[in-house]
Amino acid sequence: RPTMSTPLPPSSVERYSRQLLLPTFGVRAQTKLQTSRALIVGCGGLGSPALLYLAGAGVSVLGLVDRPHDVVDRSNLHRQIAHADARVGQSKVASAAAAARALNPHVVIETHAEFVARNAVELVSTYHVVLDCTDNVAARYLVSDACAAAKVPLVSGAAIGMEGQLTVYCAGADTPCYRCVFPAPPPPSCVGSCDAAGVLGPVPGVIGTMQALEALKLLGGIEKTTTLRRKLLLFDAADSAFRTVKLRPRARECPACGDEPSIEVARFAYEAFALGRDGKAPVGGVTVEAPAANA
Amino acid sequence: RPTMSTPLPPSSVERYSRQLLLPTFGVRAQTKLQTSRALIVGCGGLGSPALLYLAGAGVSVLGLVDRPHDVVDRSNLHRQIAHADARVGQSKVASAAAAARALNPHVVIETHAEFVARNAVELVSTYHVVLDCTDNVAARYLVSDACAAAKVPLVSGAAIGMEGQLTVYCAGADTPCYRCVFPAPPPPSCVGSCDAAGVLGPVPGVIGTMQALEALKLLGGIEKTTTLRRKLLLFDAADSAFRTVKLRPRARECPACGDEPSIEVARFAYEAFALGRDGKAPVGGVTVEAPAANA
Amino acid sequence: QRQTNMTSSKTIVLEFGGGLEALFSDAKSLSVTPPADIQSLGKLITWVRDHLITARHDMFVSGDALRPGVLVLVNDVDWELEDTVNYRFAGGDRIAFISTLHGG
Amino acid sequence: QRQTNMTSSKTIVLEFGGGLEALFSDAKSLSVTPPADIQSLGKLITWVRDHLITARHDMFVSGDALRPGVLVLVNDVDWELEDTVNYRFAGGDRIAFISTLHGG
Ligand SMILES: [Zn+2]
Ligand SMILES: [Zn+2]
Repeated sequence: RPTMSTPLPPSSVERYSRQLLLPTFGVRAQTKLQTSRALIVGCGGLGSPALLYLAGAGVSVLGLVDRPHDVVDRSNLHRQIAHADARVGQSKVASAAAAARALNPHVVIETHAEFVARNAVELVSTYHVVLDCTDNVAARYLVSDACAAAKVPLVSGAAIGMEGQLTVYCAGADTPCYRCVFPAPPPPSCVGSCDAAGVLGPVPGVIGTMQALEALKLLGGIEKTTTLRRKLLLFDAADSAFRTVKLRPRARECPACGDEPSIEVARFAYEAFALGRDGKAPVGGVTVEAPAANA
Repeated sequence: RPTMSTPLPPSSVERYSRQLLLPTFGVRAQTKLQTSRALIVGCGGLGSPALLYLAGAGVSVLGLVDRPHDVVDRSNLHRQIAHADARVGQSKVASAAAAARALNPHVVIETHAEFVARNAVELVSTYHVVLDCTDNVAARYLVSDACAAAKVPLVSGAAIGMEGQLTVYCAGADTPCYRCVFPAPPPPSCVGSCDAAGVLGPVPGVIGTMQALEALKLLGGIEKTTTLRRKLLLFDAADSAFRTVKLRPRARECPACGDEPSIEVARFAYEAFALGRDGKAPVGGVTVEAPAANA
Repeated sequence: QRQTNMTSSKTIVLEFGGGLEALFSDAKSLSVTPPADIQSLGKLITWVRDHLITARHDMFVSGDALRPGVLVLVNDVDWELEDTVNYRFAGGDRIAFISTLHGG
Repeated sequence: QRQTNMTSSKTIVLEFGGGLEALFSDAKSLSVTPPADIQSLGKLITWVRDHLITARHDMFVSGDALRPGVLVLVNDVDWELEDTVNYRFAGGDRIAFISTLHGG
């Protein structure tokens, strides 16, 4: 049990006692959590478990954002466990906020109306960690570019069908960003989505829960642990098999996180870029906005 | 999209569409789920995600049981994400049932008052799969013995601190039971609990979610997948590392699942056995009951 | 097990993930022995395109190059750390092609 | 890498999990070279008890035997499939001792 000299209020000692008892975590990490801000981009299959475990663990502020005007659909519920049948048709961010508050009313929930090129850097700059729980190519480049620009660690998860992937970007001088590893987007014909290809619920469940774990390690600064920096976790749910592979370091010439970055996030055309066009030269000078996505 | 010849009602087609679209799962597995019964023993850190994902996926009947009169405690909430701050002090099984119903009102929830030696075999016999989400040695032997006697597959998860373990017992002639692998219980001085040693929320989160995945594979009978029969998954959350090891086959001389089983579950003294005594010869002829546990 | 003769053909294991296994009859792993003149990953990619894939070549390559969004791993290490297309594989190597996922 | 000389001392990797690492200064893995007369897993267990553990011996053994609730793995395979205490280890073997967990 923590001593009386802990700065944690008595209500926190009871609520977080099983983390405080854990030698790896303890009072030191819990105290850091109590002033930590985490942003979850996408409140769907990945975001649902991620937001519940981060709220439960007691981050100070939990930011939530999804596509503007996106609502809970009945077909979400098999995997988006933070939502509820009674909230079908309601705003997805509002539903996610309700779930987080119901688990832990002491966490401050900040909901944001949109996560687009125009506000992305400013938005992520106020957080200590960002979780990419989105579901499309444009959003993934946008979230990564914003984190690269603001130098905020990014826990990036993805899942579809029976497979999941997880890594940590932008966490230190040698850690790559999404663009370091994938400089060019895939042809649109090669991109699947959960809505089109299907997904089994526990697949994003495992990855989203692991995203919360990585975020807690980053925020708590806990010793004797390592995060998935420069490592990519591959999850094959068909065989319940996991594999960790080693990733390249940050590219000094990367246009987003390199030594002389050339991408101006607010002016980059993410949707055009995801369709194979030049994101730096939007047609007619109009910037196409990339919507954050839910999965 | 499934054809109109599917036996699934239209409401199911919408709700489960992302599983129906998944080639690995599809209408065939969903149809099997619609008549499947799953029992979760322990509605705590492992049981919470397990029950949410099984309810979301659309099992026909979800059985829930925990210690008699166990209630939701505030210190549960950092990891037991099916519960809620407003339900602190309420029956844990009732709270779990409310969470499952809120996600999917079409699942029939059966709550049971107790899971003890006297009723264990009868109880598990009515289900197609059992999830061991308990938190103590006596309960783990009881759940396994009951599944061995009733020949019901058992998805067994465990988590403490920064570590988790997962395997599938009693699923086929060569698959061991818990007692095949661990014939004798550990000395009580060597047994940790989450209440004493602490645990980080996502650790049981990952294992409980994986338990739902294994149960869905077993219930759906889906092809091109394998379950963790005779394989033990080891999860090291400190390094976000997973490892799968190979387990022994069923022991023909096992007193629980062997060719000539000698354990009569209803008369076995599980708590005495867990303390190092002879479970077949209870002191004074009185059988000590093993409570199911929540973690 | 690793063969050191640089001019003979070598047996290696190809691994596929992120949906690319669909191009190989859902095989997540294939043991193959390319002809002796295929020694580098660059040549291996065109050999796989020409000899192992029967449809949807666009899922694997853009012309002679790997399509964007596919990560190549040499024995579980990003090929960027192994000289990419110039890496000369050895017998027993596991070469993985993993498509990045975007869903969630 | 596996040594075949059956009488020389061999370097092996010991791995610990499920809480047993606490007995070894929180080391999850240790490279060790037991003396040449330690060749079987049975003898290895008593050697580990006598030479590597300084406290809480009861967490590892009951007398000369491993305590109940510890799974032994030889290169990720249950030692029941490898003749348990009689298994003669080879250089490079990974021998894991994993305590079963009960929490949840
Ligand atoms: Zn970069
Ligand atoms: Zn048995």
